[in-house]
Amino acid sequence: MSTRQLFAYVLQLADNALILGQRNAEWCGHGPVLEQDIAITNISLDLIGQARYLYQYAATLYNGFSVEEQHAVNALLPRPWKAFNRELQEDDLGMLREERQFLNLLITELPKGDWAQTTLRQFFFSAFQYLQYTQLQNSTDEQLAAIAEKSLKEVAYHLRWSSEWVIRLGDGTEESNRRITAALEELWMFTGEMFAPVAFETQAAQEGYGVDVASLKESWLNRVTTVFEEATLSIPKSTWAQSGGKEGKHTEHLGYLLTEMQYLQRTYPNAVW
Amino acid sequence: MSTRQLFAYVLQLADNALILGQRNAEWCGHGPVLEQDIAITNISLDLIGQARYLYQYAATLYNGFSVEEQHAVNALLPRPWKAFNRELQEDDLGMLREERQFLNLLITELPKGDWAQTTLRQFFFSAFQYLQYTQLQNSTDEQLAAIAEKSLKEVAYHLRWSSEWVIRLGDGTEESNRRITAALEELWMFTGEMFAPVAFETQAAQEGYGVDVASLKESWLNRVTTVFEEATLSIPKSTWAQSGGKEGKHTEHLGYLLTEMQYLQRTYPNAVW
Amino acid sequence: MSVQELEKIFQDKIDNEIRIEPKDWMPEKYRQNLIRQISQHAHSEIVGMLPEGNWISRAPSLKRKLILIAKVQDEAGHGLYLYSAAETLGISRDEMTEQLLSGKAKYSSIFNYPTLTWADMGAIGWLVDGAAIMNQVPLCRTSYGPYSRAMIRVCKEESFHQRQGFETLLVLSRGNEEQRAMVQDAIDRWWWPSLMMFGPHDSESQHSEQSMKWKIKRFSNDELRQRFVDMIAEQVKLLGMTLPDPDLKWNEEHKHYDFGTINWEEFWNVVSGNGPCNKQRLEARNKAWSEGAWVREAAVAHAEKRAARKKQVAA
Amino acid sequence: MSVQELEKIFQDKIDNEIRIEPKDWMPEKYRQNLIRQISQHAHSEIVGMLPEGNWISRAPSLKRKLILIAKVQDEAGHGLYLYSAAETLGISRDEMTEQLLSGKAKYSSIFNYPTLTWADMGAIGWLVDGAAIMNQVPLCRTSYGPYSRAMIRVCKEESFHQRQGFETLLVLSRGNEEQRAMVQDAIDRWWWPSLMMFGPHDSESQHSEQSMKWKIKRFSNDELRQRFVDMIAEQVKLLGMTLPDPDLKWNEEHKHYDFGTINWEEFWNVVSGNGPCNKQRLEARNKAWSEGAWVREAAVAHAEKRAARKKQVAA
Repeated sequence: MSTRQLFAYVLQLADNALILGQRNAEWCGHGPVLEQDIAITNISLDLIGQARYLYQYAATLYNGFSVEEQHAVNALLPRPWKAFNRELQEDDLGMLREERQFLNLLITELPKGDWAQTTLRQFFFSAFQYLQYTQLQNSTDEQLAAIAEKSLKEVAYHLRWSSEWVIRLGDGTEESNRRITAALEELWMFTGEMFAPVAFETQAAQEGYGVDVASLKESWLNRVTTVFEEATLSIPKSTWAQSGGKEGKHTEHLGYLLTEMQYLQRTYPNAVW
Repeated sequence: MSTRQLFAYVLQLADNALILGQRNAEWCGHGPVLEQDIAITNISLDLIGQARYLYQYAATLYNGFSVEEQHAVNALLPRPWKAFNRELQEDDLGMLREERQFLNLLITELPKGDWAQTTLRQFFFSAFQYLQYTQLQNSTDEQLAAIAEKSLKEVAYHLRWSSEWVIRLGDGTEESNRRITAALEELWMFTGEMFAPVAFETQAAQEGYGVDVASLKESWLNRVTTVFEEATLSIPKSTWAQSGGKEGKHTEHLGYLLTEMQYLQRTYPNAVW
Repeated sequence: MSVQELEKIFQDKIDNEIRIEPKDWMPEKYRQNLIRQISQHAHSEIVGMLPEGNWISRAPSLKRKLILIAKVQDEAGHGLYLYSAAETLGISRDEMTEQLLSGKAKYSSIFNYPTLTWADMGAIGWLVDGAAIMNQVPLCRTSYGPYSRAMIRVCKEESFHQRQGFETLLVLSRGNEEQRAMVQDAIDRWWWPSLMMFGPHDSESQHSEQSMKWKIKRFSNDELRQRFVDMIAEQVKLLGMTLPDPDLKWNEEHKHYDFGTINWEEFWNVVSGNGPCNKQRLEARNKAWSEGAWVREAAVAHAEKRAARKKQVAA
Repeated sequence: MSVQELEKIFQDKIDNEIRIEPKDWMPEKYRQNLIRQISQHAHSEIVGMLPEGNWISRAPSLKRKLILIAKVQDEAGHGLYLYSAAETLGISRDEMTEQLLSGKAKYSSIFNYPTLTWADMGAIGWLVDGAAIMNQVPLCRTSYGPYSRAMIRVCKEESFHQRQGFETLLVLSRGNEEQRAMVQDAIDRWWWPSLMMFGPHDSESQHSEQSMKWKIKRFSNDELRQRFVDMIAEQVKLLGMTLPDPDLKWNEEHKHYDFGTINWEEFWNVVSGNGPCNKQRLEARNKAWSEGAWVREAAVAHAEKRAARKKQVAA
C-alpha cells in the first residue's frame, strides 16, 4: 500500500471537515434565530471533531512511517514543525500547513454567505459526505472505517437538517426562493469537484481503503433531485466544474480563513495551549 | 532625556500612520468612483510612507541605545526579533509587534465603514495630525522635526480633501447627510483620546521633543466647527471619550487587522522580501 | 377572594419555600420584576456570546476551538431556557428581543468590554462566569418555579465553564513568558469589571429589598461580592498571578479579604452606554436579527404551506 | 464629399502614419472597433486591480506594501486615461461602466485567475504585465491619436511594473526554500494563462485583418506570443526557475523557442465566464459601484447647491 497516498487521503478528509467547520462557526452568535444558531454550531462542532480524529490518525500514521515514507510526504508537512524536534501532532496538521498544502474541496472554503448559501452548501456537502462515509465504513483501513462509522450518525443529521432548510427556503417566500436560487447559481459549479478523483483518491479506491468518488455521483444527483423537487428548485444545466482544491489550488478565500485560524500557532510556535 | 519615552513617542506616531494607512488601503480597487479610489489610496501611501520614516527612526534610536536603555524598552520590542540576532529594522516594529504593544489611537483602527465613516475619520485625524505636526516641526529632536516638516504638505492635502468630503456629504443629499450623521455618532467618542496625553506624551511635551496634545484641542474644535457649519452638521454634546489605544488597550478590531497585516512576517520569520 | 387574601396566600407560599408556578396568582409587581430580571439574564447570555465568539476563528488549537464553540453554544442554550421561563409570565420572546435590540432592556455590562487576547477566554470563564455563578446559585432556590428550574440547569453548566476557564489560565500560566504575561494582563483588565457585576453597593441598589422579601434574591450585592473576592483571592495564587488591587489583603478580624474602591464612575458610564463595546454589541445583535428576518419569514411561510397541504389531503 | 472619398482620405492618413483625431471623419466600424478595444482595455485595468489588491493587506513588508499599493493605483490611473480616450469617440464613462458591470463588455481573462501567494504579485508583474506590454507597445503607434497618446503613458509605467515584478521574484528566488518554491509555483500557474493573453491563433482571430489595415493592430497574436516566449524563456533562467512546458526548447533553425500546445478549452471556458474568479471579480466591481452610488449622488447634489448659491450671490 502506498502510504504517501493514504496520508494525503486522510488529510483531504480532515481538511474538508475542518474548513467547513470553521466556516459554519462564523454563525455562532449571529444566527437568524436562536435554535438555528445552535443547530449550525452543532454541525460545526461535529465537523471539527471529525477533523480532529482524522488529523490524529494522520499524525499517528506519519509517526509510524519509515524514513523513506516520511520523506515521501515531505511536501505535505507543516514547515515550522520541522524545527520542533518532536512527533507530529494534530494541531501541526490543522494549524500550521500552508494554503497550498490544504486539500479541501473548494466548496468548503467559500464564504458563509447568507443563510441560503450556508444551508445549500451544507446540503451539497453532507449529501456527498453521507455517501462517501457510508462506503468508507468498508475501508480496508480499520481506522478510517471506524472514523466513518462514528461520524455517520452526525452526517445523517446534517443531511436531514440541511435538506429541510433547502426545502423551506425553496418553497418558502418569494425572497427565500430568490436567495436560494442565487446560492444555487453560485455553488453549482463547485459541486463537480467532489466526484472528480485526483491521483491519491484513485489510488485509494483501487487499494480498497478509499472511496471511488466518481461512482457516488448518481446517488448524489438522485438525492439532490428529490430534495429540489420538494423545494421547487431545478438542477442547473451547466456542467462546468471548478477544481483544484484537492491539489492545493484554492480560491482567494482560503488564504484569509487560514490567516485568522492559524494566527496564534504562527505567532507562538510550539506553545502549549 | 528619557530615551524610553522618546522611543514610545515615536512608535505612537508611527502606529497611527500605519494603522490608518492600512485601513484606507482597503478602499484600493473598491472606491465609489475612480478618481476617489486614487485619492484615498494616495492618502494611504502618504501615511504608510510616514510610518516608514518613523519606524526607521525608532529602529535607529534603539540600535544606538545603551544596554540599560535597550532593556528599558523591552516591553515594546517584537518578541520574534529577539531571536534574529541582528539590528532592529522598520519591519520588525511595524510587522511583528503584538496587539498590546501597538500604541495607535483607537480611531485609526476602526473599520473603514462606508465612505462617510472613512472621510469623517480622516478629517478628524488629519485635523489633529496637522496641528500636531505643525508643532512637531519645532521639536528639539531634529529627526522628528524633519519628519514632521516633510509630512506636513501631505497632511495639509489630507485635511483639505477630507474637509471637502465632509462638507459634500453633510450638505449633499438626504441620504449622505443621514450617513455622515451616523458616522459622527459612531466616531465622536473616539476623538477625545487625541487630546488626552498619556505618560510618554506628557514627558515628551515637557522635554520639548513632543507636542502638548491637550493644548491642540481648542484649535481642533475651531477647525471642526468651521467645516461642520458648512456641512450643516452639529458637534455632539456628549463629552465621553474612549481611551486606551496609546496604552495598548485596543478595540476588538485591531486584532484582525494585525493578523492579516502580519501574516507573512509571522509565517516566515526573518525572511527577506 | 380579595387581593389582600391572594397576596397573603402568595407570601405564605414564599415564606414556606413553596415555588410559585405560572398558573398561580401573583402580584403584578412580582411578575414585572421577574420578567425584567429573567429577560435581562437571558439577554446577557445572548450578548455574552459575542465577546467569546470573537476568538472562535482564532482559537489556538482544535481542542480549544471545540471547547470554546461548545461554551458559546451553551450560552445560547441558557438564553433559550431563560426566555422560555420568562414566557411563562406572559411575555413573548420576540417582545423581549425587541426590548434588547432597541436598547430598552439591559444586559450585563461586563460584555461591553473587548476581548483582546486568548487569555481573555480563560479570564471570562474564571472571573466573569465565576461572578455570575456567585449571583446565580442562590437563584436555584428562587421563589418562581420555572426560573429556579432553569437556573439549576444553567448553574450546572456555568460551574463547568468556570472550571474550564481556570484550567485555560492554568495551562497558560505554565506556558512561555508571553503566555504568562497574557494571563496577568487579562486578570488586570477583567478583575474590576467582574467586581462590578454584583451591582451597586447595597445602599444604592434599587430593587433589593422587595426582591429579598419575594425571595427572588437571597443575598445582597455586597455579600455576594465579598464571597467572590474571598474565593478569587485564593485561587489566583494557584496561577502564580496577582489581582490588580494594592489594597487587597486578608483581614484576620473579619475573616474576609479587604479590597479597594470600585470605580463607580466607570460602572455607570458603561451601564449608560459608554462602554468600549456597547454600540458594537447591540449592532451585532441587531444585524443578526434583521438579516435573519427573511429566514424566519420563510420558515413560517413554508410551515403554513405544509399545513394547508396536509389539510387539503385530509379533507 | 462622398463616403468613398472620405474613406480614401481616412485610409491615406493611416497609410501615411498620420494620427486620426476625434474631430476627423472616420468610418463607423473603425469607431466601434476602437470603442470596443479601448474600453475593454480600460476595464482590464480596473478589474486588474482586484487580483493584486487581494495582497495589499498582507504584503510582507512596509516597502513592498507601498510598491504594491502604488502599482494598483497606477492601474486605476491607466483606466482613467483609457476611459478618457474612449470618451473622445462619443461614449460616456458611465455607459462603458454599465457594459462592464452587466457582463456585456469583456476584460482580460487573465484576471479571472486567483492570486494565491505573495509570489503571484511578482509573477503578475513579470508575466502578465510583460505580456500586456508586448501587446501594447505597438499600440503607442496606433492610428487613433488619443489612444496612442494614452498608450505611451501606460507603456512607460507598465514596463516599470514589469521590472518591479521581476525584481520581486528575484528577491524571492534568492530567499529561503519556501520562497523559492513559491516562485516556481507562481510561474507554473501564471505561465499558460499569460500565453493565452495574446488571444486565439491568428487563424481563429475575429478582428485581426481589418484592425491591421486600420493600424489599430500592427502585429498578429501569434507573432507577439512568440516574441514573449522568446523573452521569458531567457529571463526565467536568471531566476533559476523553469517554465512548466516540457516542449519548450530553442529551435536553432527558426531562431525561436518552440513551445507546447495551449489548452484552448480552458481559454474559451474562462472567456465565457467559467474561470475561477469571473463571478467574484464582477461582483466586486458591482459592489463598489452600487455601494458608491449614494456618494456620487451626494457629490452631484452638493455641486448643484454650490452652483445655485454662487448664481444667487452673483445675481
